[in-house]
This record gives sequence, structure tokens and C-alpha cells, in this order.
Amino acid sequence: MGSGGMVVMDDNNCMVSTAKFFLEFTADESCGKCVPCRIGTRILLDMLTDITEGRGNEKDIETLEDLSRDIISASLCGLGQTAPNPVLTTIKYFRDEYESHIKDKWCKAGVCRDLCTFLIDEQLCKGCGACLRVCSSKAITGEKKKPHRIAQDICVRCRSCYETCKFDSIKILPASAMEGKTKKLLTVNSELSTKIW
Amino acid sequence: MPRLTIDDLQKIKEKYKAEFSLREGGYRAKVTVHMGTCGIAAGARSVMTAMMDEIANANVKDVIVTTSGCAGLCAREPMITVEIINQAPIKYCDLNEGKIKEIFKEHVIGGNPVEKYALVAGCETTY
Amino acid sequence: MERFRANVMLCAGTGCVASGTMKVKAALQDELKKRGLENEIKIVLTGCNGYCAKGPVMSVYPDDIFYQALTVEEIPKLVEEHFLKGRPCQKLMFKEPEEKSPVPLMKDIPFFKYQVLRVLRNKGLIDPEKIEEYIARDGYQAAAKALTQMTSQEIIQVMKNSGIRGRGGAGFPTGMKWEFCSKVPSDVKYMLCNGDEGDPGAFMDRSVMEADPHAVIEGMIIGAKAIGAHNGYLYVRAEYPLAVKRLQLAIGQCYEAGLLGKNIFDSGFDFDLEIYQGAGAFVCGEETALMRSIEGKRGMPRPRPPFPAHKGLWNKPSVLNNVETLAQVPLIILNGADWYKSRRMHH
Amino acid sequence: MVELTINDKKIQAAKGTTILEAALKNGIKIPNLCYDKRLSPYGACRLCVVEVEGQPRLFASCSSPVAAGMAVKTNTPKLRKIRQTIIELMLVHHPLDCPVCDKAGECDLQDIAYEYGKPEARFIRHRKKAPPDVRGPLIELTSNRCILCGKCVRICDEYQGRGALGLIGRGFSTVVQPAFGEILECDYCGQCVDTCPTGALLSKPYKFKARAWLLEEKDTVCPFCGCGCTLTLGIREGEILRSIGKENRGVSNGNLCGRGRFGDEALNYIADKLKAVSGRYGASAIGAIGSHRCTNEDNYALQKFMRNVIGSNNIDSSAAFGYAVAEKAWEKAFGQKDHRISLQSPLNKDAILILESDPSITHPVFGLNILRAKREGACLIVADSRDTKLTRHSSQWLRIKPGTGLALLNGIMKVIIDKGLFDREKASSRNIGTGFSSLELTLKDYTPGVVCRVTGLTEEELAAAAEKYAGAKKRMLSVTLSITENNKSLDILLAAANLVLLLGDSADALQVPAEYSNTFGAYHMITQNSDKGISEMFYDSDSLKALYIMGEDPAINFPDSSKIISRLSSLELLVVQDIALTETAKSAHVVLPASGWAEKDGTFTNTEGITQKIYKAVSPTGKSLPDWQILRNLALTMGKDLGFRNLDDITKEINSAFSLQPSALSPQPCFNPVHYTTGEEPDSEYPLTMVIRDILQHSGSMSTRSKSLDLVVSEALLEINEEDARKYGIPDQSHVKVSSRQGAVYLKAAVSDEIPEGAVFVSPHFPHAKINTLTRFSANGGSGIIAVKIESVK
Repeated sequence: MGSGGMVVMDDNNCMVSTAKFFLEFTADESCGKCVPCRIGTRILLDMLTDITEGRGNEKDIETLEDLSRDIISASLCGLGQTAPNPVLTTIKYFRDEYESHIKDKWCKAGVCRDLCTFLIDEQLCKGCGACLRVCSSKAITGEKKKPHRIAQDICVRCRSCYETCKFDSIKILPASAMEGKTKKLLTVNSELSTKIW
Repeated sequence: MPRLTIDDLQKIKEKYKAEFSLREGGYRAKVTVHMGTCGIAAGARSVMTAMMDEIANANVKDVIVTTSGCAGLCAREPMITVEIINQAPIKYCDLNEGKIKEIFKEHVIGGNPVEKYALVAGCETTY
Repeated sequence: MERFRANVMLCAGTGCVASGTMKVKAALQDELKKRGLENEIKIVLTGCNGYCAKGPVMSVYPDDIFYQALTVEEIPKLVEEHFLKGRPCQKLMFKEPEEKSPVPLMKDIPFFKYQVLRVLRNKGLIDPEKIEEYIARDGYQAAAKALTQMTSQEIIQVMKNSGIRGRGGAGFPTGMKWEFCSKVPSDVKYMLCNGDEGDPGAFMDRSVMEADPHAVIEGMIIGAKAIGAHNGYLYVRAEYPLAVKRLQLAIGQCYEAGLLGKNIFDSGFDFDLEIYQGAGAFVCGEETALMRSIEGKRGMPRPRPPFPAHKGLWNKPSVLNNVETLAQVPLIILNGADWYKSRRMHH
Repeated sequence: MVELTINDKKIQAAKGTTILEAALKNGIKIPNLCYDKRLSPYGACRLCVVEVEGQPRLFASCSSPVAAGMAVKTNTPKLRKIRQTIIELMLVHHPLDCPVCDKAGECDLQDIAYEYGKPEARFIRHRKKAPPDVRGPLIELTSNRCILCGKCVRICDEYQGRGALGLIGRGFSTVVQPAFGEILECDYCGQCVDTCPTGALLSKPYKFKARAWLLEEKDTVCPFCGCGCTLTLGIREGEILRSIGKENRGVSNGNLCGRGRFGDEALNYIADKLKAVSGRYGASAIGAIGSHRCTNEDNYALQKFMRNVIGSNNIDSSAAFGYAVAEKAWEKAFGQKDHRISLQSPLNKDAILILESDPSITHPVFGLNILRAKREGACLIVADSRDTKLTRHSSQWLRIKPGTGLALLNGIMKVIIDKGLFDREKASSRNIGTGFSSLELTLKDYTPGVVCRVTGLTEEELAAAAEKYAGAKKRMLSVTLSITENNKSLDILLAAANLVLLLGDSADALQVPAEYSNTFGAYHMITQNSDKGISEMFYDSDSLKALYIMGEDPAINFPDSSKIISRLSSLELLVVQDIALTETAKSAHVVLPASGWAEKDGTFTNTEGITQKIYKAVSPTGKSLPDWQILRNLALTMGKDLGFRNLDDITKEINSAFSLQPSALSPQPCFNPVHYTTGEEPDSEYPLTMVIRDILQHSGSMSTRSKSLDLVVSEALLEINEEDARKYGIPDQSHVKVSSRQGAVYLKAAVSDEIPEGAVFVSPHFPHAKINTLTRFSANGGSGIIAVKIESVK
């Protein structure tokens, strides 16, 4: 951003969402004077929103880069001249994340709720109940010391269980992994888990 | 506050020196009063007050007083440790207000440990 | 004068205040009084220490013990143990994640350990609401030097030699900026400070304004002298009420002490300064938009040229510097260009 | 000057000019949407970006000044790409409703999109759906089409100094709106409409009238003020649909005010109505009134407009009440036209007879010469009911009853005839038309006894006056006549002419000055040879359907106000062209603002027949224009050309069309014996005689608009004799209600010993006093003495 500040993030962050966060800010804060900043940032934001909600298409990355560069060259002030930077740099360094969002409809960090499914790997789960306790929507069930399960139609994909589990037993899979099966209580067997990983 | 001159800046700085030697650590000497239950029972509180009074009366700005827990020698309380920067710390024991005056004058100000009250030199520093 | 044997520097930055600094302070006062320590232990409210996540925080001098996540409930025990018995309270000390033993001293905490404080040199060490404490830390010495011993050209030369560049983000050499403006002939010029920090999650300017408002003002006085301005505005976003309050207090103290207004330090130099509160548009941090905002117009950037050094606020030559940049100015003037250069970060 | 290259072309440009300006000046086109040369650089649309050699960043050419040695490229692939993107972005939300947008065909956005746009759109998003803001009367705001170039906001604020528009909101939701989102409260200059590069701001009257490419454009000069802005009229099938200002055209260079831009409405309206009235009732149903306040050129233009464009000969001026009457008498008595007086005429006279007039007030300089003649030995006989400055300086004051001057004249002639104080032979020789014998017969009844009973004089007074006047070597007789005075008429002038002829004097022994500075001119420009005059237009019939009034206020100045107002309000079209919103203008369908006399050039012809140039002394106020220009533009609107383009053209035409020399009629003097008729006799119900007389400080209703003159006399006063005041219980300075058989008005009473018993005097000049509510119309000029009653108002 403008002041040259630094934000440290780890792999729990989705870079598409991160770019989207900054674009939300700049699109909102654009004064509205010059065209590239006023409309361009808005279009970038809309495209990123589409990508994070599963509506991305293959040409998007190219379009994002192209539009970003035009906005940077054409904008009147520093706001527009830097606003697309988060888009360009996240594409530059985390292109795979964009690709997995667009092609696989999969947000591997589990941030984009429409692009992920949280499942418990039965083989890793010790049945400690930690995830069950933090689940605010009561989507996780299971007896002590036995593998727990996440009810997909209740899960709001808040990531709490994922962050709580000390055994890495909670896996983030693409939303499509559960297509057609969402009404049932599900666990994922390690076979499926490893295949996708 | 009246209009300040450049000299006033120095005067204000001087006036706040004690306070800031506390915070900045620019003090020359540190007196640690050992205030374990034993020390308090033996009169550490009045020893500390006496030391504070001495410092205030002498208008010395580079000496700080701090407290610590039991020094491990309850029988010899009240005790203090005097540390002059760059010298070995000296522990004094069996103190009273009169001895404090002497220690302050000879050691804290004068830099010469008062051997007759000293317990040991070169013990561990406190926090 | 009262002598205190210990100073408790309780953080009163926005974050800590939000976490309960004022309640903690009241509890501390009560407890110290109860124990008869109120004349031995002094409580000082400071600016932000940059550790808001674990607020309220405080450090105790001379021991330099750092406490975090204070609660009202912990206070009686803390007072008894630390201030009476001299046994610092481990429970409230910082612990590295995954480590068991606490780190008692602020200077040993990794977060603070490697910090070399220049802009924030007075952070946590002074009460930002007391001009005397700023002065006790060499405050206004630089302004005195600049106003009484230096010419505008000399000030600008020092700034240029130091190599300081704007800390707002764009990194334009500050000395050059001042030089451009100083060369434009005009009766009226403006010295402006940009405190419209709007980046999401950025609070470095706020912590300077809250912890050491006088440093910013002193920087502005020096800058004003350098460019020949007699009027200044501190543009601070209204979302920073504490910063606004402390700057307002500081400006009031300066006027009282003759550090603002007419004939500062009998140098014949006049400088008036006031605060202008921004309504919270990010774009008003942009130089030209900020000036339009002060003019009372819609805050939108305008094309350059003309550059503000020629036509800025109300079309008069103006210099706008970031809070952080200005807070460095007194240091550079006092310690010299070479000192700054030797310590300069590599951009 | 600095030298630079643009697209490898070497160019010289003044220091400080922007790259865009330099390029445009040298015929190099750089697309732009937010640039307007009247405004300071804004740099918002970013279409004008250019590449400068050695500079990594693109420069917005509208806001970057030229520098020596600069190498600019305006049309590289990189720039085309950027512009394409910008247009693409603009069109993401711009509704593509060009088929129903009035701007289509002359839309900058459309043109640039055509040049730079690309056929496929990468971004398909919702379009804006705000309903158009149609609340204002003239300007419609469709913010969906707005590209936020800010030109409207800036031209209103920066250029017009009005600031009626503002940008509201931030970022993507920014919109142009009237301040505080209320109804557009503006000057209606329409500058925003012309400067808008899209169809966001449109002229409401023009909406859906025609596609831009179907309009025929004609440049003309705006009629509404002295600026003479260049209007570009949009005409389709002979109808003016709009008028706009175009950059780089004419004196105004694209700037117009609301009058010019929306004002064609007024001219179009008048033109249409005039055509309609003429079509339905014939041209004779249209009349016009000119004015002594307007120049000869203005009046000439009016008559020419009426005669050539409308085809009507119904034209007159207020001279009908004064100078026209004198002219009629002149022709009847002396067989001459163009009666004019000489201001010097009183000098070197032995006897001067003034009848019920005070030239020292109505024509002060003429009056001064009368007083000077008296000082130099002339016998000054003043017949007046009122004590005036002249009566005080007179050799003999004949204090006759109000309105009995004619009886006095007949009495004097009877005495002269009876006493043989004239050359009978010479008088008898004037026998063309009515002869001397007829005069003698008519005067038979005017014995001194009868005359003295009517006039209130003694027989000695009468005889002395007759002897003195007849006995003088060089004589002069003067009467003033005007629309505003009601105690004299054509008859008294004829009687006076009889006296002149009886004594064998030449025509210039009778001096009847024209009323105002250009009454003489106005009469000659207008009234001659007209079909319907004021009496036919207002008083006789209802045949008039449309009336064009230039510089006159009949509702106040003409007798019998209620009749005038009812006639005015029955008209199908009343156009008033005046310098102020007069009483008459209040009933008008259209009011056109004209320049006052000090605001324009032209000529006035005074009572001596001398034509003098008047010069523009001050700039016209607001949106006014000289009358002749308004008429010319109206004629143009109606498809006819009056044939002159400037004042000189008219002056030349006047000189060739009119000879202001005395007419070539061979002088054929003859007697016109007239009987004295009483006016309205006072009776028990209306016991007082009311006389309307001019006062010195004012001159018609216009001078009452002078603040300084109003400091002297600011109120219409009813002057009343002390005895009468006591009798009717009227204290000085109290308010009274004055009623006649026509109506009633309220005035302030001034008790005065200058006034004879049984009479009251009022001045006609104050519009708010509405004196003509009380009066009646008389075709012989004047409105006749009327009987009134007065009541104290508590």
C-alpha cells in the first residue's frame, strides 16, 4: 500500500482473497475522479470476487494483469497507480493459487467458502474432541477417541476446526469433492484424501 | 508556563534528570532494598525510606532505589545491595537508619564501600 | 520535588486504552494508595508501545520489567509482589509461544530487542501530554538551534546531506522538497503535516502522534523556518481522536511556552500551527487532495504540475511532509547529517 | 516560446501551454473528454495521455506543460491500447441508449468510442439504473450516461461562478447532482448542457425534437443583450429547435447564457403567436405602440417590422395624446406639417401669452427663455388657475377656472374684433376653408360678460389682456399639451391658432412644444400614416388581438386605466419590450428586456426637430439588448430580414425615407372656429375639479424609477386649497380617497395656497398612484377635466 507498510502472512491466507481485500479498500476509497481508478478498481474487485466465489474463467488471470497494468499507467494519482499492485504481485508469486481457484474451484487455504470443503481424515483423527468444541455451528459430531465427522450441510467453513486440530487431521478439499453427497454425514477416507493431496 | 528561552530548555532537562535516569537507565548507582517477608519484618521499610530521604536531601539525581525479594539470609536482615556502575556490588546487612546515612555518604556518594557493614562483595545482581 | 523510586509507564495508546488501560490505572492508584506507595511509585501514561495485541501493557522502571495483558484483578497482587516485595510478577510477563519461561525485561523481548528507536525515541519513556518530559529528552533543542543558529539554506543543506527521504511511502528526498519551496518567492507559504494515515492496518503515524506529538511539531517548526512558512496545518484524520487530542494539547502547550506563535526563541521567526481534521477519505492522504480538503473542497487529487512547492494550499507554495518524516527532523538537526546518514536504512 | 516535437513534427509553443493545447493548435488531435479550454486542467478522463521520450510514465497532455526539447508521441500502439481500455471501462456502465439519446450524432463519447472502442467487451456488469432527474424546468440530468468528466460541475463553479452542481459520493458511486440533491437551482445558463460530452445533461425543451444530424445549423447573433453572442441555431423544417454555443465561433466562443440558449423559446413563441393571430384575424388585428423613450432607430425598426413583416399599419405612440394633437392643429390651421418650436422663440417678443401651462416646469429651458424675455421687457400674460412660477413672474395673471382656457381665447378674440385691434382686411383674406366670417359668427356669443362668468375673470382683466396682447409688435402664444395633462385639447390649439391668424402673425407665433426628448422623433417615425392609432386600438373597438408594446406603459400612462387593462388582458398576445417590469408588462404574455437610453446608441429628435446622437454611456444591464436588435432578431425568427445590420444602416434608411424638414404642403392657413365646451361639471356628488399637471422633478413614469429623483419627490400628492381642505376635513399630509365616475385612488393630500378653491391638482408620474384610474379618454387629446370627490381616509 501507499505507505510502504508490510503485512506478514502464512499459508493460512488465500492470496486471491488477500488481493480482493485490498481492492475492496481501494475501490471504496477511490475518489472517483479519474476513469481507470474509479471503474478499473471496481472491475478488478468484481473479477476477484467472481474468482473467489467460483465464477472465474481461464482468461481471467490474463485480463486481470492486462487491466491492472493499464490502470497503473493511466491513473491520475498514487491511489490508482498502486491499487492494482496487490493483484499483480499475488498473480506473480502465487499464480498457482489463482489457477486452483479458477480451474479446480479450490481454495487450498480454505478461506474462500464457496471453494472449499473441510473433511476429517479418519486415520489421523484421534477423537480428541477439540474441533467439536470450537465448532460454533455444531457441525462436528463424534464419540471420544473415535474419528469425528463434519456435517457438510451445517458446516459454514469458518476454519476454526482446522486451526484447532493438533493432528492435521482436517483436510481442505475443493467444494466439488462433495458434490452430490452433501446431505449425508460424511467422513473422508485416507484413500480419497491422499489422492487429492 | 512562561515563554521559554533556550536556557530554560536546559533547566527543564536538568530538573527532570532524576526521573529520566530511572527510565532511561542512565543512573550511576543503584540501591536494592531486600524486601522479603523477613526483610520487612526486620525493618526494611524504614531502611528504604531512610535511603530515599538521604537521596532527596542530597538532591542526587543519578541514584535509584529498587526493591527485591528475600536475599536468602533472613537472619541478617535488613539488607541492601549497593551497585555503583562498573564496580562490584556490595551487600550490607543488619542495617538501621544510622548505618544507611553512613553508607549513603561513603559508598553511594563517595564511592568507597563501608567495609564495617558489608557482608559480601560481588554477589549476583538483581533484575 | 518529590522523588519516586519507580516509574510505571502504563501504555495509553489507542489499542491499550481500548483494552482497559484506564481501569487498570485506577486500580493501580487505589492499590498503591492502600499500600502507602503513592509517593514512591509514579504512574505515567505513555503513547503506544506497538504491542497492542497484548494490551494493556506497561513497563516498570528502573527495573525495565515489561508486563502485558493486565487486568484489574491482577493489580493488588502485582503491587504487593513487585512494588512492595520487589518480586516481579512472572504471570504477567511476556512468554514466547511454545516457551515456558517468561522474559521479564523489555529489552530482552525479541520484538523490542532489535528495535533502534529514532522516530519513536520517546515512546513509552515520556508522558506525551507533558511538554516538560519532551524537553527533558532534548526536546526543542533542535528547533532552538535551527531558529537561532542556522539559516534556511543551512537547514536545507543538512537535510539534503542526511539523505532523508519522505517516509509517507513515495520516498521523495525531503531536503529537495524543502529547497524547491524555499526558492519560490511568496509572502505566504504553508508547512503541512500529513497525518491522514489511511492504509488498512497501518498505525505508525498514529503511534508517533500519540506517543510523541511534540516531535512532529518541532519538525514542523524547523521545516517552516527552512521554507519560510509562517502558517502550518496538521492534517489528522478524525478517526484518531487520541492523536488529535494530544496534538491539540501539545500545540496549546507550545503556544503557552512561546514555541509557536510570534518570535519563537526571540529569533524573530513566527509560526502558527493548527490541526485540520480529515473526514476519513483515504485519498485525502494524497498531497493535492489533502490540500483541497483543507481548503474545504472535495478531496480529489489534481494533476501536477503545478507542484505544491509552487502552488499548493490556496495556491501558495506549500510543503507537505509525513508525520514520521517530520519526527526525524529534530534528530537530524541535533545530531547532524552524517549521523543520520550512517544510520540510514537502505531504501 | 519553447520548441518541442509532437509526433516528430517540430512545434513552437508558448511557455506554460499544455501539450494538449500545443497539439490542438497545430492540428494534432488528441482525444479528450474532460478538457475544456475555459477551465483549469482536471486530468480525469485520462484519454489524452501521451508518451514523452525518456519518461517512463505517461503524461496527461491536458495538464502537462510543454518543455523545451520534449519529444511527444500522441498515437502509439501503447496509447491506443490505454485509450481503448479507458473507453471500455467508461462503456461498462454507460447505457447504450444512443437510439433514444438526443446527444447521439454529436456525442463526444460516441465519437471517441467509435474511434478507439473495440467491438467486444471484456467486462459485462450491471449498468447504472438511476432514473433521470427531470425535476428542473429546462435541464434534464441522466446520471446513467454520465462519465464524471466534471465539466458541468466545473463550468458552473469555475466559469459561471454559480456552483449549482456538485459531485456527490465517492469512488464508483460518485454522481453529479444539484447541490444537496435538491432541484437544480441555477441560472439556467445551460453551459453545462453544452459542455457535457455525453447525453447526461440535456436541454429539456429540445428533448426528442430532432436527431442531431437532421438539424440545419445557422449562426446568428443572440438578441437578448449587448454581448451579441453567437448562437448556433438548430433548425429543422424552418423551425428553430434549439440554440447552442459552439466553441471557436463568434464573439462568445461557445459561451451563452440562459436567454440565448433557451431564449429562442421566447422569440419562437412570439413569432408563432403573431403568425397565428395574423392568420386568424388578419394583420390588421395586430398593433404596435412605440415610444418617445426609444430612439428614432428603435421606433423606425418597430414600424418597419410592423409594416414589412406583419403587414399591419396599426402603430402609434403616446405622442397621440400630445404632439400628434399639435400636429393635427398645425395642419388644420396653417396647412403645415412637422410643427416644431424654437427654444429661442420667446426672446425679442413684446407680448407672450401662456395658456394653462407652465413651460418652466415641463420644458425648463424653454421656460427660462420666457422668463428672460420678461426680464428683457416683454409683457408676460399667464392664464392659469394655479399659482405657478410663471404666474409669479407674469405681467398679468389671469386666474381662470381650470379648463376654461378656450373660453378665454374666444373672449380675447371677441374683444380684439369688437375693439378693432386687428387688421380686418388681412384676416378676411384668409378665406381658404373656413373664413373669417365664420370665426366672427362663432365668437358672437363670447361677450366679455359670458366669458368672465365662465373663466372667473373680471371684464377689465379680460380687456386689458386682449389689448396688451393685440397691441404688441411681436407676439408669441404657447400652450403645452401632453398625455399627462387633462385640461387642454385640440380645440384649445385651434383657438390659439385662430388668434394667431386673427392678428396676422405667422405660424411660429404659436409654440407648442413636443412633450419629451424624442416625442417629436417617435411621432415622425411611427404615428404618421398609421391606420389604427391609440384611440382605435384601445378605446374604440375590440378589433385588436395582438399588441407589441415597445417602451410604453399604457396601463399607467394612458387615460382610463381600467379600460386599458381590460383591453390588454383580452389580447391573445401582448408582447412588452421594456427596460423594466412595468405595470403593463405584468399583463404581458412575453416580456423582452431592452436596454435603457444610456445603454445604447441612436438618435433622438427634440421639439425643435433637431436630431441628436445619443451614445452608449453604460453597459447594458443583465440580458438587455437595444430595441431595434430585438426586433431584427424577431424578424429573422419569422423568416424576414428588416434589411439592416447595424445602427448606421437604419440611420441611412431613415434619412432617405423621411425628410424631417417642414413638409412641402403649400401653406394654406385657415380659421377653425371652436366652441368652448365644459368638461365634467362639478356637481353635488363630485364637487371638485381635478387637474393633472406635470411636476418638475419627474417626467413620465420612468423617472420615478430614479432613486435620486425620488428623494426629492417620492409620492403622488393631491394638492388642495386651504379652504377646501378645511371644508372637507383633510389635514395636510393625510391620506385621502379620490373618486371619479371612473374609479378611485388613494393619495396623500398637500394643502396649498397655490391651488384655487374648487379644484385639486395631481401629478401623473407615479405608477403606483394610478391616476389614470380616474380619467377618461378624449379623442381630442388630454383626458378632459374631470369631477372628483375626496374623502378623508382615517
